Amino acid sequence: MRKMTYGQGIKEGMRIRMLENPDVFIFGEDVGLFGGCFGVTSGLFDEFGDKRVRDTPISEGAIIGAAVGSAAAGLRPIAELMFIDFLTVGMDQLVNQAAKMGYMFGGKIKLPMVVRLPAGGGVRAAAQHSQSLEAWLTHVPGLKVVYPSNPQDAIGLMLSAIDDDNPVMYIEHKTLYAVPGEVEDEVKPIPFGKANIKKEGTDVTIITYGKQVYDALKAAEILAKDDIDVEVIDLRSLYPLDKQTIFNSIEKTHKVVLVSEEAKRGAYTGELAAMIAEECFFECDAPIKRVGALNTPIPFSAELEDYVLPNAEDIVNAVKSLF
Amino acid sequence: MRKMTYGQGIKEGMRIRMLENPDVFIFGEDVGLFGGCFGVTSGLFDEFGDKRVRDTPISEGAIIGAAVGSAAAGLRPIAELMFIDFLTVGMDQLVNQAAKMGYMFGGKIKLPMVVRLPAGGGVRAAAQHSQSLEAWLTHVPGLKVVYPSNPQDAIGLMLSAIDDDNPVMYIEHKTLYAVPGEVEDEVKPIPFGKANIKKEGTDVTIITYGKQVYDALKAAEILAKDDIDVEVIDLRSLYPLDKQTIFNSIEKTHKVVLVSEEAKRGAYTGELAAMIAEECFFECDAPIKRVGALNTPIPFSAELEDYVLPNAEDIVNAVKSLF
Amino acid sequence: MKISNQSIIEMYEKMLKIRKFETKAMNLFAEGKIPGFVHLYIGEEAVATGACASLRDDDYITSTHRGHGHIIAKGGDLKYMMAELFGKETGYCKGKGGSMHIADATKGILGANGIVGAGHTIAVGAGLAAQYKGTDQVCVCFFGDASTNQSTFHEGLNLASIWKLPVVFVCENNGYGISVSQARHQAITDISVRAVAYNMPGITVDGNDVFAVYEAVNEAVSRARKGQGPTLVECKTYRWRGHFEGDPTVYRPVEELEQWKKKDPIPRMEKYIIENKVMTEADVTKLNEKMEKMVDDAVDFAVKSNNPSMASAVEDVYTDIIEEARVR
Amino acid sequence: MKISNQSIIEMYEKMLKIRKFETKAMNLFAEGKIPGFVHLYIGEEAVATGACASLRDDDYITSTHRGHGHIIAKGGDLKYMMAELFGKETGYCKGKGGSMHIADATKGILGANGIVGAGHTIAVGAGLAAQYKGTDQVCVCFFGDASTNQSTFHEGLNLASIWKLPVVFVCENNGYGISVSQARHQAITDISVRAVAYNMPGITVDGNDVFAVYEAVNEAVSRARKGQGPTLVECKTYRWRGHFEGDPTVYRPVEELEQWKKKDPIPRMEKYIIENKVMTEADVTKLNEKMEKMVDDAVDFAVKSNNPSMASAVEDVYTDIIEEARVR
Ligand SMILES: Cc1ncc(C[n+]2csc(CCOP(=O)(O)OP(=O)(O)O)c2C)c(N)n1
Ligand SMILES: Cc1ncc(C[n+]2csc(CCOP(=O)(O)OP(=O)(O)O)c2C)c(N)n1
Ligand SMILES: [Mg+2]
Ligand SMILES: [Mg+2]
Repeated sequence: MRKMTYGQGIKEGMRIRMLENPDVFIFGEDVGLFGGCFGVTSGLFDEFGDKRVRDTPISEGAIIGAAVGSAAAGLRPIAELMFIDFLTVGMDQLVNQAAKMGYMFGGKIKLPMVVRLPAGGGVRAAAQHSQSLEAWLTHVPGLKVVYPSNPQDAIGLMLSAIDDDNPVMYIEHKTLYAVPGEVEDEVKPIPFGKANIKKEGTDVTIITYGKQVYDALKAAEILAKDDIDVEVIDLRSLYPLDKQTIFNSIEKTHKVVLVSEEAKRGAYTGELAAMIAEECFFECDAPIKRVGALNTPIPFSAELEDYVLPNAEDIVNAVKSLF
Repeated sequence: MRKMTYGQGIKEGMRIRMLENPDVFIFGEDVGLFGGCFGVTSGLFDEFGDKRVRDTPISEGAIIGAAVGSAAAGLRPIAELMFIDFLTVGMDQLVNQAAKMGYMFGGKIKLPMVVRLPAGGGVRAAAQHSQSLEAWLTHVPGLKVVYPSNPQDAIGLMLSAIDDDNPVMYIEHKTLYAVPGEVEDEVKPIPFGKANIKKEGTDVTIITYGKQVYDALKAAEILAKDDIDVEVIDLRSLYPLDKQTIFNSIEKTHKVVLVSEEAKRGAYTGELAAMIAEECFFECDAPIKRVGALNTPIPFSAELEDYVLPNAEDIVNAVKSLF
Repeated sequence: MKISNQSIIEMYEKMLKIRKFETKAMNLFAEGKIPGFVHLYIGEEAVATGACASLRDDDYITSTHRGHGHIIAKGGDLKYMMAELFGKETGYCKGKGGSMHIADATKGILGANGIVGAGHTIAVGAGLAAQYKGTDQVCVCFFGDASTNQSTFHEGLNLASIWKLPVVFVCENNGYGISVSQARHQAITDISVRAVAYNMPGITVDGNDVFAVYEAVNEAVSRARKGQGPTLVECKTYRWRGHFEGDPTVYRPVEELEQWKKKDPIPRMEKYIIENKVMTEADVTKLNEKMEKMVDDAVDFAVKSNNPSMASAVEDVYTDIIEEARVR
Repeated sequence: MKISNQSIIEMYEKMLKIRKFETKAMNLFAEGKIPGFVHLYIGEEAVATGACASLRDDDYITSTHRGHGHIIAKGGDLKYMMAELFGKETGYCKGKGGSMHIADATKGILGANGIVGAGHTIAVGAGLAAQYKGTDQVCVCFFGDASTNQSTFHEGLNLASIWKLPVVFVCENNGYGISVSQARHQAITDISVRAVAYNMPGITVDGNDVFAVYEAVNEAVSRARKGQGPTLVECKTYRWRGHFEGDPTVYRPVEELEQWKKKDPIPRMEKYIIENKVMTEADVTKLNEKMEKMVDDAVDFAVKSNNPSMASAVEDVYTDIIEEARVR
């Protein structure tokens, strides 16, 4: 076992495949010498040089478009967007090109590309640098979407993302970069569509991912004092989705709370709730609860941001409302 | 009462306000002499001239950006995107600017702007010209989203959209343009957030909007033969949402089917289902069903497209599965 | 510049092939046999033909909504193209793409594209791959005049220029983006001046002169292969048909079309060929017939092909996941 | 060009005000009193100052992530600015915007902006409104060198040029986009050459010479007011600080900064002022003190102001809907 941070885990995943496969390369804004806005690629420029760790102009459309073109022509690009919020600038290349080319072309072109997307709030970066946008991405047929919560998963999901022959959206929560965790000595790819039961429990199921895994575990601790035994599921992969783990848990607990940092209206947790309400309805004996951010842009003020974003207390309240 | 088509209704709404208010103007690609790709603005160029009905270059980013800037500076622009699919190209201006400026600036700038968005499939236009993207838009705090299904609503919602001081996304289904309907002689704005009960019923509630209203009504007819009495709700306004009408109906029927043309995964119907499963759970005595398109891009072949898109038969099947 | 007779004949054959294919597509659309949007290349044949004449099978192109000509010029097979227009399972895209999305990976055709301007950055990616791998492949990016106002033109050309990528940007300036004339969509006359913004060579040629196009692109391709970076080549031409089939073209004067019809690139080349004894009139007639036959065979192939199976609707969204089907 | 002494003094005062405000913000950030991202304008004061000197209160500007200088130059109030940096309810945006989103509708300030390049098309919209209403207002659009590779630069300038909108595009070429030098983000040296692509006048000036900036923008503004359309003005300058506070600037040589510090626009103007007897040294000292006091007062105001109420979190998303609050 080794200790490393989440950010280091992401880097480790990329580095392993870059060492093995010369077709894997990284590009994005300030990913080179600067090491990326959050330092995730730091050191890789020195190790791999400017051919394989490339700074781009501020042209998100061209970044994703070039990822599409180079993947179609046989490379395995890893594109970094500095913030997921800038997806809006390269959305066409992602949604109308990357996601649809395989299908539109009858399966005759494949696009092995990874897009790294630092997401989430909590760093006082205000409305245009703090969004959670996984709901948009999971709604797009043709994209896979993963969201690691810890260093071990960061590595394993990155390996699978690079190995995948489809466009993979790799979302990272920016408050987690410095969070440490244990990593097995021998790392292996984590297959997509396998959730991780972080804590077993019998009374209620909390389904979440990314940063909110920590909030959920904290909530579980608090709730344990009230003798509520919580099961916490870290989805890790939003699409493909591990429905079986979800259903198994709900068949046991009969209560479910869905947690994400997204603006609640239209959140990916809505898709999860809908899926459960359609496919697992009779196993639920209480309303399907959702915890999310308020339906506002993310405000700058620390007090306001903390109020708008969900936290452990909100999860505790949601769970308690079911008993 | 008069008869007109859906497309004419949209035009009528714009025309009424253009006659009254010189600050209202239309711009977009080929909206002038050409009359718009679907003919919706035809005649307005002759009537109002090239100052108020403006052709733009193919620059969706600049179109939405200029709508933002001109609205902030006191005009009331109506921007037409030729297809909703091209939102991807102007997504930043919409999501990071239009939707957030009011909030980011502490409410001190208002943005009275309408974006017209022809959506949906059925015209063999394939993957990049057939999407339904309301789920993205309803997920963005700061946007209002409406979706008329008939000429009367097209007018009334357009009047309200132009009158609104916030960015309003006005989605139009392209297979409805030529569909006729009755319109009252005296038209008035239809307030946002008021759903329309198209057919009362006691056994099951179908909630939908846009083109699927017609499918739902057809399904209701078929189901009537099996003695299933369907209530059909046309939401008209996706945000703000008329929760009360939804709850009232479910309290009566205790069964609900949600229908839209979106790729089902991540659809706006998921938000509706989640909201019901959270706020109205104990009124439901059956799984909350959703009908949508398959989770694929829209294929070109007529047979495949018809298979991928939802129809009345799918609604019938979904309803029957609840009994 | 000396062009071999064989090259000339090949180019002439391609131009004919495009013209005949497009004319057939026009008629089939009018008869209601092809659904959806169809954007025809009639009148612009010299551009795709001249531009692709310097390319190898392993070179790339990106195309547009008006893609048939590019695909034929790059070696696309009429049968699979026609079957795709009909939405048949034998089509290039198994019927899932249609006219606007034909691709052929084996010929480096990275797809027609329904999004105006999408090719610009995809081409940059393909050029990057060639440079990265150290091959001497190039990518020709086709696009219309009106697309040069789209975001991607700017970002794509900028990136190609700073990385010196082997991309040739071929602008088909047919004077219009749908109904909007060039004068109304940009304040310049020669789009090649935009190359200045990227410190890239830019040149304008007569797009109805296949040799002029060939020469300009050929030079750009050689420079690209040698690692000397991208070029912008503007080819002035005209589309004879409406923007899409069904467009009544109220926005342009009839005389304008008439003027341009006089500059039809095909008789112009025919004249050259006969005057310079590259082919006899009889050869020309025979080649015309051959191309017509080829198009007829393609239609035949398309008509006889099956519709795609419903099962195929949920395939190819991913390489490894088959999406849930529908019970109907 | 003759500039009145009063104008000169006003410009000098603005430059000082910006420098003092930014220096204070720098210190406050270092002390942990200001959260989030802070991008400082130190070293570039002459650009915003010279560019805004020809503007009226009812003219518009669009700004960037590095916006403090623009806002001060356009007449923003230090108190509300500082309160916003602190996230207080008295701030320009009630604490919801922060450094990157300061706006003041009453002064035509359409907002700092966290999205690189977003201002380009918003400015076009403001210019359109002025032209549409037949006023002679103009909009000055500020942006950095690296933003000129963003999609919006291209689309914005193209639209402004074909519609002859009263927009002045002021590029602050400080040589870098974060860590990427201009030579690595574009293949040109003078960004003003990009004006050619839009058939728009383009000019490059010394951005550390407030008079040069003033003259160039003044001329552009007059032309815009007269309906003669947009201009691209490039101002070469340098940012002294890192991209944001906390950036160790490993990507640039220390000597480069030292060289540029010698070209500090403020002493340079001071020299002119004293040599030309526009002000005495004593006046200059007094003005410096006055500006410092103003900044201190602003900090005082900010510190004493209240945090926003939780209720305000769900306000202003819409003009007419208050979103659901949270029970916590
Ligand atoms: C992003 C986007 N905007 C608008 C359209 C609609 N559209 C399709 S083709 C076209 C005109 C293209 O003009 P040009 O680039 O000159 O090519 P041409 O059709 O003349 O060959 C437009 C506006 C589109 N497909 N994609
Ligand atoms: C669309 C977008 N991409 C990337 C960023 C991250 N970012 C913020 S400022 C900046 C550099 C901007 O450089 P320039 O335009 O030259 O302005 P300067 O910072 O030098 O004043 C970058 C890359 C962003 N905010 N928005
Ligand atoms: Mg054209
Ligand atoms: Mg800069």
